[in-house]
Amino acid sequence: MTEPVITPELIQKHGLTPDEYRQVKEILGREPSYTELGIFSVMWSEHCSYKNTKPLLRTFPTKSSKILVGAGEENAGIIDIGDGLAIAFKVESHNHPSAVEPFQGAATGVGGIVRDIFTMGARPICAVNSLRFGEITNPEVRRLFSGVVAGIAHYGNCFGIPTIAGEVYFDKSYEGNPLVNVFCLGVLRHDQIARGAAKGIGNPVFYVGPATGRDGLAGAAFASQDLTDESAEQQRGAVQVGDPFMEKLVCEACLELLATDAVAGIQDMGAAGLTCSTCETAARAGTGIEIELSQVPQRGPNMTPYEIMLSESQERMLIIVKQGREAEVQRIFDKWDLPWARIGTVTDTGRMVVRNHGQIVADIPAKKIADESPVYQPEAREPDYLKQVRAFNLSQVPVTRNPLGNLQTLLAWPTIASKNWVYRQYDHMVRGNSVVCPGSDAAILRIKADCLPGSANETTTLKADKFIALSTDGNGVYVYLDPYEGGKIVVAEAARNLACSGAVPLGTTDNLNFGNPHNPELFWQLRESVRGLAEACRALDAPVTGGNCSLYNQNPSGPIDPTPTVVMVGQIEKPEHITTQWFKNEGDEVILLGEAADVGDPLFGLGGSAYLQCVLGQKTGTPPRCNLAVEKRLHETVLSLIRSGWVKSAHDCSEGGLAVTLTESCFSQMARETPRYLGAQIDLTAFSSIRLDALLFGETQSRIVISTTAAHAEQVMAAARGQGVPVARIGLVGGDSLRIATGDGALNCRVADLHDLWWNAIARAMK
Amino acid sequence: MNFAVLQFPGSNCDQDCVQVLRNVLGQSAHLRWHKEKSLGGADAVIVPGGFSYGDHLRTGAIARFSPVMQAVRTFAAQGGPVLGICNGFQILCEAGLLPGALVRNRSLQFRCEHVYLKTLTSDSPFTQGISGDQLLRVPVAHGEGCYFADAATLAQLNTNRQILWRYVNARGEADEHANPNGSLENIAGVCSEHRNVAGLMPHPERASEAILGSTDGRHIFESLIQWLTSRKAIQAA
Amino acid sequence: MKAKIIVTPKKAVVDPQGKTVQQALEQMGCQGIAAVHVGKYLEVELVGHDLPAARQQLEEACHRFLSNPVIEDYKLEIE
Amino acid sequence: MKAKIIVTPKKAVVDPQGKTVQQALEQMGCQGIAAVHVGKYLEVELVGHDLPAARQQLEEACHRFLSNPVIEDYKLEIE
Ligand SMILES: Nc1ncnc2c1ncn2[C@@H]1O[C@H](COP(=O)(O)OP(=O)(O)O)[C@@H](O)[C@H]1O
Ligand SMILES: [Mg+2]
Repeated sequence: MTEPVITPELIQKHGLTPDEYRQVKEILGREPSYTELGIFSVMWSEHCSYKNTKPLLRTFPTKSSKILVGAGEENAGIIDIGDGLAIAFKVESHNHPSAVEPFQGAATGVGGIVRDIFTMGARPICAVNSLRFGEITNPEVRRLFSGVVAGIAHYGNCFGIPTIAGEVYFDKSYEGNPLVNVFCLGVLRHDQIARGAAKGIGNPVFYVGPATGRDGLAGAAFASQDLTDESAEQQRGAVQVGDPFMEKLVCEACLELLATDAVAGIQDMGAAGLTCSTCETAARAGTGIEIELSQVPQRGPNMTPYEIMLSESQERMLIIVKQGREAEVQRIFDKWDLPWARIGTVTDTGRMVVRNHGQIVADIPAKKIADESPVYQPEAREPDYLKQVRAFNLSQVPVTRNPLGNLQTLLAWPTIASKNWVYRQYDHMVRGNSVVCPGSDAAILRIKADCLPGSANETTTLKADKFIALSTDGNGVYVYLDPYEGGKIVVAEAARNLACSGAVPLGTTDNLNFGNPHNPELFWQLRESVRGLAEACRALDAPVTGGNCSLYNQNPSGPIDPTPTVVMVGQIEKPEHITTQWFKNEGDEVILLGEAADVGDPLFGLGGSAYLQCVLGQKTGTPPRCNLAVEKRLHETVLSLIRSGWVKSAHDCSEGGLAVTLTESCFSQMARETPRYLGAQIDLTAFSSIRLDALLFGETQSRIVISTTAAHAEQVMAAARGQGVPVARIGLVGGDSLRIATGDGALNCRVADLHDLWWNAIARAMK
Repeated sequence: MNFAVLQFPGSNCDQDCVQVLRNVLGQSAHLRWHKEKSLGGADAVIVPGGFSYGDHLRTGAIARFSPVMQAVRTFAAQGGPVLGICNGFQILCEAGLLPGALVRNRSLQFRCEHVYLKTLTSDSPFTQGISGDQLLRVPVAHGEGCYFADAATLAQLNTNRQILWRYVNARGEADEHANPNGSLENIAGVCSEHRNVAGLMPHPERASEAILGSTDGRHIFESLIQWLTSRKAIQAA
Repeated sequence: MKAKIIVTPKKAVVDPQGKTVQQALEQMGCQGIAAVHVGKYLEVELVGHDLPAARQQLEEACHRFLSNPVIEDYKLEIE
Repeated sequence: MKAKIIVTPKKAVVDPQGKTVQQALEQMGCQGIAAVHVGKYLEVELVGHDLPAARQQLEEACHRFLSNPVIEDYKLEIE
């Protein structure tokens, strides 16, 4: 078998610059073999090496007393949740594969992140997804949208993990380049944390899972290129097919094996497959690793070393077993009828040595390739378009004459409309811990004894059940219009959703979805938004425990809106504090915490708003500001009110402003086709100095609408004032319609009609 | 009572059932691996939900050949109560322990949501003491829950009162809107001719704790426990 | 040897997938479509040459396992 | 006229379903099975007699949505 000669073209095709190639030769002290070239190419792709983003990622706050495994250390971060328990969580993107094959692309995205979690020794107990698509009116977008949702559903449902929260935005900038960010969270005891390190010289290295095929060749490199029409066609070979059934077996078998203490190290084969898992485990342990490719189970005939090393076949794990304990691995994997093979040994050479039928095909210092990739500080320049954005003012916008019509339009706007068309396809209740299902500000999950790794036949008990809350957010339009402020809002909104549900943040995982970093304007967006994200995470005590970068998100017509998404996880102290967004009882008082509008903002919160976009067709204007000190005070206040037992419902103001928040609070889902409607009589006449459109639809930050019994209303007012939070009684819950009185007249509509617009909008668009 | 909860490769509601039986209802419950040839002296068998064998080929088609299913067959033939939930229902139909089959949802999509169930007869170990007026609010979560049986079987099911539950709306009417999957006659669950084997698509184990929003599913388990208790009493006497 | 098995839904069983495909074809502009049925196709690659034995095995497998007689019909061909 | 379309997973792509069915067949005692592939079967009943037109339409449909060219191959026969 002859290998291709390494030419400058071949090097370029592998995405390595001439400079990087020089480094490769320096590290090796010779020319690389073809297999080695492939190995360097995937390991030094942006996806694996973060070579353009590393310096930025270092600016995130990553420490807290509760963080047990921090960002970048392992496959996922781990946070203490008390009583010896911990959670592991992370988000991952699968944007490019989903653009090419939406169903499998999204499905394997879920598979990958679930593996990242059980690799840590944790039992995966919930999933979250954050999605972006072009306009839903475009049939191609609908194909991608339904394919992605079906793919996530297929994988998560079959694996048996509740997909409990998510978000979906529709915007032209994502046409042809959808974003598919998936998140998984697992739970474990502190003493169950597993490490992805090849420890123990002489320990055998096992391969577990289905055979390696040619699927997904060099997916990591594919994720680190611009998506062009051609690449879609060419790269189709890069799409893998997922098998959630296999994943379920691999997960159960690995957790069972980890309980035996026979494992020295474990790592999933994700991006860059066998390559990444071998050199990273060796690098982490400061050891070497030697593998024999002929021992690797292979699906296709005549696979080359290059193909075996770079394949991204799914559902495979690398396990470093303690010498003498091999029989346990065999017993457990045979029990689950899973293929396994012993493929190598841990060495003391510090090198990753790959042999094929005895012959060396790669021999690379593991640490050098895993940890010492090139690092760049790309050039950054403020984009020109921002001048226009900043010049936008409201003199061009006539005050609305039809606020009810506007509200109805907003409710049916796919980005705001209910996402039940999506989440009803996800099993969001499997495992029996979904306390608050999709539909409220944050999802809430119970952690009880049987969530832990280990069989249900063992009887473990916990001191007390734990409750965690999850929210994912990422308004890309704000970030486009003001990366720094937008970045702050991404985090603030996630934290606000947690606060509304009664939770205190534990940590954040972020996914940076941006365009080509070599374009200075796009890199500026990235840099500025990271500044905002980092500042907000710091201010709101939600340190970053890990994340993922997906750059090169552009399609032939241009880059996507810069879209950092975050998933924030919080903890709820007591089950009594669990709060949902919908009104509970007739006669309760409705109270607004926060300013009715930011009068310091010349656009009163309308810049970048859903109202401007969907009613006026304009995606412009400086977005609302977020004062993090104010935001933090608001969260603390709402939490203390919740703990006092005074809060019946809490819902934050986000896209669509106060009017949409109030409307959504009138709906709660009981069962199929039978929602519960609870209207409200709202009086905003006290705010008649504010422009009507800004009052109803402005997206001024740091606002929450709560409801409370009439008996507690005065206490709530006093407590909020005492904390320095602006507060106003704005109405009463009751009746079957929502009536909002303003200085410019009242709008009034049956809740059932508003609900129908909001609930069925996406289903109608998908017909 | 002692419950055996079967565990096939790909089962994923097995632990949920064990947890509810043990911790909510105070019973003894154990997972039973599909390769086992006996049921370990269980008083009742739960065939739980999930995606046994990945739902490959057809839902439930492969699981029914598992060794443990032979034991279930014998157990059922001797009158032992067997309850199949979701994928468990599909497996029991495939195994011929229950009539009919479950096919792809009419919407061609997976559906996870709460539904209302009407109990049609209290004449079964699973519905004792559940009155027809008491609607049960229980979640469904499946892609292939559309119940089908040929006309003759359907007539027989009706005559023998083997239809245990139908999907209904909040007013108790079995209309088309209340049907999440297109099942014939809104059928959500049926029992065998001898009434000791039953299956349903909804998940009672997910509606057995107040914190999860409904405790209606508990009635089904409680009915079964009561039935077992009185049978034991009779046998002892 | 290779066995080809086609499993189709019985006529009495609603076939929403068939209906959906039919509609999609019509929307694409395909004309004159009376009906669409969607079933399964299985290909079994066999070693050995004992055709009658293979046929007997597979007939049984089709009947017991590869199709569900309540809802499906099958057709087996070996070549 | 009747069109028969067989859609099968590409050989290079994993076919988890085929693998599972193969194992199940083997466990049931079927012998000599080298591989199993599971695909889809579509039958389109057509009115009219314009075979070339029908073929062209269906070829396009096969390519555009009846099969997923990224991971599947198809075979179309009209009789
Ligand atoms: N793709 C999805 N998967 C699961 N749940 C979703 C998805 N999209 C939206 N949801 C749920 O719908 C609700 C509303 O979402 P969203 O409008 O994004 O909320 P918010 O504005 O409060 O962040 C949330 O409970 C969210 O978890
Ligand atoms: Mg919210």
